[in-house]
Amino acid sequence: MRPAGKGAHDSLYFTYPAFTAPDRAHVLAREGCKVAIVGAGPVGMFAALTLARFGIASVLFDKKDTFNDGSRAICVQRSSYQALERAGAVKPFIEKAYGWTMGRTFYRGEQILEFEMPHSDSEKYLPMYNIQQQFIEQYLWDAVAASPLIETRWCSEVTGADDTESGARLSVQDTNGRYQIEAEWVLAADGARSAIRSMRGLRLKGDNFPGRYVIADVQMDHAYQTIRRALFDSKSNPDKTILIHRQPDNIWRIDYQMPDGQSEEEAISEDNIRDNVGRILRDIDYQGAWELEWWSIYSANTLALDDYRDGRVIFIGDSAHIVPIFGVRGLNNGLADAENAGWKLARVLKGLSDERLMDSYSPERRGATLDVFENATKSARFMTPPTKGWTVMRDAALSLALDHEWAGAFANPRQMEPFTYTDGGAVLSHTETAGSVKPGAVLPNERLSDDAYLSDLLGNGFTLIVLEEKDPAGLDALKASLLGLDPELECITSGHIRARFGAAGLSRLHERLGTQPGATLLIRPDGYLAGAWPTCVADVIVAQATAAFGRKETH
Amino acid sequence: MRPAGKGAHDSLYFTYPAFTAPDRAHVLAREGCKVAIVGAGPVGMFAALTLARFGIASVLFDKKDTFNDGSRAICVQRSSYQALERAGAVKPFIEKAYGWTMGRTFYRGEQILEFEMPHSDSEKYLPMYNIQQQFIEQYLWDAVAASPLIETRWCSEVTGADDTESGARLSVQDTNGRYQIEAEWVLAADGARSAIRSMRGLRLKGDNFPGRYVIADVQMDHAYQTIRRALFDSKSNPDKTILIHRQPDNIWRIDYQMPDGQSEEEAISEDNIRDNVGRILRDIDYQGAWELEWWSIYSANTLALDDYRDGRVIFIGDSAHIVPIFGVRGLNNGLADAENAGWKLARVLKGLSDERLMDSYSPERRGATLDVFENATKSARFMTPPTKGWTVMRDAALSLALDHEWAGAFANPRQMEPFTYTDGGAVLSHTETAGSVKPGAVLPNERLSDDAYLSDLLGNGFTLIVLEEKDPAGLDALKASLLGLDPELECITSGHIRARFGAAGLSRLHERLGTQPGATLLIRPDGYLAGAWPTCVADVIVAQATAAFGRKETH
Amino acid sequence: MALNFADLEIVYEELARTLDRLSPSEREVFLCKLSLLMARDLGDLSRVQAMIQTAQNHLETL
Amino acid sequence: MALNFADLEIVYEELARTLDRLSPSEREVFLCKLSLLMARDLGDLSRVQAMIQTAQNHLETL
Repeated sequence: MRPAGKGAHDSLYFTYPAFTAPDRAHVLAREGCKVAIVGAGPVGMFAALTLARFGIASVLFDKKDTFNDGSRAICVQRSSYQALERAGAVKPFIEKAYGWTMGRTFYRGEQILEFEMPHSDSEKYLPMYNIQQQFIEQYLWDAVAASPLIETRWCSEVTGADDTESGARLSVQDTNGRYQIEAEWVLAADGARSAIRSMRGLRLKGDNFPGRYVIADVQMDHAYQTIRRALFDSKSNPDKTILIHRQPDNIWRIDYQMPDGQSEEEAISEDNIRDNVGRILRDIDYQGAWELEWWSIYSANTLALDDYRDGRVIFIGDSAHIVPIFGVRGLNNGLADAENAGWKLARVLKGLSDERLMDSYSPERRGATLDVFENATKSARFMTPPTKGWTVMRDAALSLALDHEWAGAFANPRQMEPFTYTDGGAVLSHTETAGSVKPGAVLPNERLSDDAYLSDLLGNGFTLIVLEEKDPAGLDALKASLLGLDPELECITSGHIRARFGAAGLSRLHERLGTQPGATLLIRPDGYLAGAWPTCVADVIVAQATAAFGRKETH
Repeated sequence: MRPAGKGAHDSLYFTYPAFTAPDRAHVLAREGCKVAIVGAGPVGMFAALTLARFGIASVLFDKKDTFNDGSRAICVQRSSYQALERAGAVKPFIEKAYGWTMGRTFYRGEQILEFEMPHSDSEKYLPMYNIQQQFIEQYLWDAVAASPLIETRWCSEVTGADDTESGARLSVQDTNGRYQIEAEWVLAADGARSAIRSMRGLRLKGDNFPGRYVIADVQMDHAYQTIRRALFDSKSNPDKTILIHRQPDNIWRIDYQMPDGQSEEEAISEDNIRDNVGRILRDIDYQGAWELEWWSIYSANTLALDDYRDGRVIFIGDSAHIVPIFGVRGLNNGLADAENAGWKLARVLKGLSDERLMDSYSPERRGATLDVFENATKSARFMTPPTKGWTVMRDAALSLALDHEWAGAFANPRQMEPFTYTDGGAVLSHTETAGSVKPGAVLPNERLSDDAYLSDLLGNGFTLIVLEEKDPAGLDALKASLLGLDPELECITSGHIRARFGAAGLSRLHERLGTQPGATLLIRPDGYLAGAWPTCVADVIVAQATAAFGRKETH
Repeated sequence: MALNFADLEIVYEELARTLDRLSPSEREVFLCKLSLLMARDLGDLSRVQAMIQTAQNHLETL
Repeated sequence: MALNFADLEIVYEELARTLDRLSPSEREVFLCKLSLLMARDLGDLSRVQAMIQTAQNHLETL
């Protein structure tokens, strides 16, 4: 919502574009597409960019005529920056967003916790960046619009999605009328209230948490670093919780638990928003002027589909799962869904993998969601305790934290690292290990020179890293076999690394990965480690990679 | 109270005597007495017997015409038996009372504690005996009536007690009229509502505990040993407490905390008494017939005078202090008061001690009272917790006790051993020690042969025990000096003990007292250890005993 | 070595007196703080878990 | 050695879930039982007394 007298897209700092429906003749002429993506929010656009990264064309539908009216998601984490980089879209984010590493938690006005998110010189990106959702959509849209492989149809509502023998038939309603279009695959990125989900007769399952939160963005000249602040039981919101985040363009996110004695309707009236926000700003010693940009209300839920795949329809982002805000994993999880579904679907469509590779999507990403649920549930139970038991324990921990540093850890928001996959067929089974790196985990990054990181060496598709001291005898044959599996395969050897970064670079890499010379790693297109072997035994690697990612001859 | 239709003294098992006022001519003829004792309850009668033990005559006043209407005190402890023995009155108690050593505590029907009171073969008496108060009064009265030194005036209310130059002048009202009588000393044994206390303008100070208890005596053929039972949160009195004691003549004391929702008035109505008692008897699996004898109501208090002596008026028993019932220290403490005041007063009146010996009465007995308060307060807080905090901790301890034996200790009624005196001048200051016996404590008893205990060897007055291997050279001179201090002095030597009980008897005595040969002990007429020396140094002993118990030449 | 009974009784009495100084909601927070403090200090998760189990016995009223 | 945070969090969660299964009066008795159990096990009166003191800090509401 916006202040009285302002339109839904009347922002203090952002100019919304105005899109129109595509040309009627064009839409009637095109009968089908490989991939239809429903929803041109951040997740849908990123899915289109990921498919385009592998040369796959898509058609992107959205019923709106512009971006989201407000800025819901504002925290983008390191792994999402790495994914944006792989899709060639990270540059404007780096320029605009505010990176941060630190959070501070206050109880009754006293700081009880200052936490640093895991970070080191090995990393190319900071653990977290704050940027308004409008900018996220704008920058993704700039990349989408520039891609010849993506056709976007704004003002186009998908009203039906029926299975056909070779995929699905979408019914579309736009400003100019109705039409139908065939798609081999459908990516449903149409958000928390997904229409596709309803059309397919699917329901999210899980828990709702009590407690309502108001999020309000205000513009002000507030001098405070980009540090997440959490306030428990403050003067300005007794017994309740407040979160404060800095964003670009002097925008500050004030996120507060609805005070007792206000109904939801009252809480979102402009007068109450101004009252509550004003009280909070005085509480954090801000004396200057401020302008109200936008506000909304939300509650915490942990809801997910039982299966993110329904035939040829793949659910990505909020259409598949709704996670509590207190782990900043809504958007980030959605981007990971999009990349996971995108690279796998591209391989299937290009004939490099059997369709059953898609079976690994739901277990991997649903596993990640359940992991988010577990941590976000802990955070939500701390932020808005659902029952007397959780309330009294939370209050006990906060009260202890005033005297004991160790108790502050209960207030940690648990903004966790990417999930390590174990289910499904896209991680090679491993009875052996190669150092501290574990198949299913994101490959750690390492700075190899002033301007190059390990991640910069990875290819667009799979990457094989062979850390034998000398190139093994069968390396060429191995590369040839793997290129049959992925023509884009990149192969990096100890020799390459030593040549470019010296012996010191190579040993730094071993140290970071915990590997010994001989270790061989296979990296997936999404940066996850597919497999790891202590030595480069070509036939084992080829057999395992073919089984997991290739077309099976018996199929 | 007694059942409808019965008189106040219409008992199922006891025939009350009927006393009349003394002859008018006699009371008008006698102008004065050495000691007037107000109150012919157990404490007053025992004080008269103690004075008589030392040859001191007394006049005993009581406004009633018979004994107490009901049986309040029923537990007589070992130290009281020893005192009764010293006064020559113990025999009928031994024949009638039920001795016991064990208690059992139940919580919600399950036994959580079985405790044994300290007892061994060294002791002449059991730690505790149950006997109705009527029998206590009857047996003491039999001894009083037989004593030529005690004149008892029943139906005689003392209505005034004014100081005179040589003592006090009592105003008395009896059935025949008023009169006055002079007394050198007054022992006020007129109970919890002491009229003497009011006349002297004194007030008890201390705390009242919440919770009302009903005590009811019933007659029934109940097969259970003489074991104190305490029931917490039972079916028959939820959340509340019940105590059950066996008494002679098939009488059982049912002592229960007033159930919630009954006013005091309702609680003592005969119907409710029968309901409540009936429920409790069913709860302890008694199925047979029972008859209601008597009932009353009480609450727990810890109240005492600041000083038990007011000039020539000495307060003994409940007139000086009211203790909670849960330590069975009301009567027993009163008997100890009477003996303490009695032997000291006898010495003063006989000219053996300076009057200031009486200054030691209040510190010693008030110290004992405060010690009782401390323990009884713990018991009372457990039986009827006064606040939420004590209630929840009590319930926690009881609940734990169902699983953990150690937690049962919280439910121990703390029926403690006699107090060890430290204050006042009646215990000799001691920088030395003689074994484990400590001056101010009761002399431990020891069985020396089949029919003789250490206590049997003690004299009526002080006793000197000299445990030198051979009689020391100055023993005769020492005895002569001490006999000047107390003509009744008894002297026991190692030689006497070895001659009568053999070397084994002597060594058993050393073991019990923790003494080495040479140890010399001085025992007071009330069985307390006055002093102890590692060797018999005559002049030290005479000097210390003279200072504490003798007439000072400079005075 | 476990606290002896005399010491345990001191704890019992301090807890009772402390609870009486607190309001009902403060009492619960106090007891939960104390539980976390003592559990941490005990340093033995399985022992603490066993005690949490044991303490739940016999709570229902008759 | 003190319980590590992961273990302490297990205690935290077990306590919260246990409290939710109990009525208000049961909650207090449960917590007092647990306090006595743990205090006894800790075996160090002065340490327990210090924790009883510490746990009373900051209980008053703002």
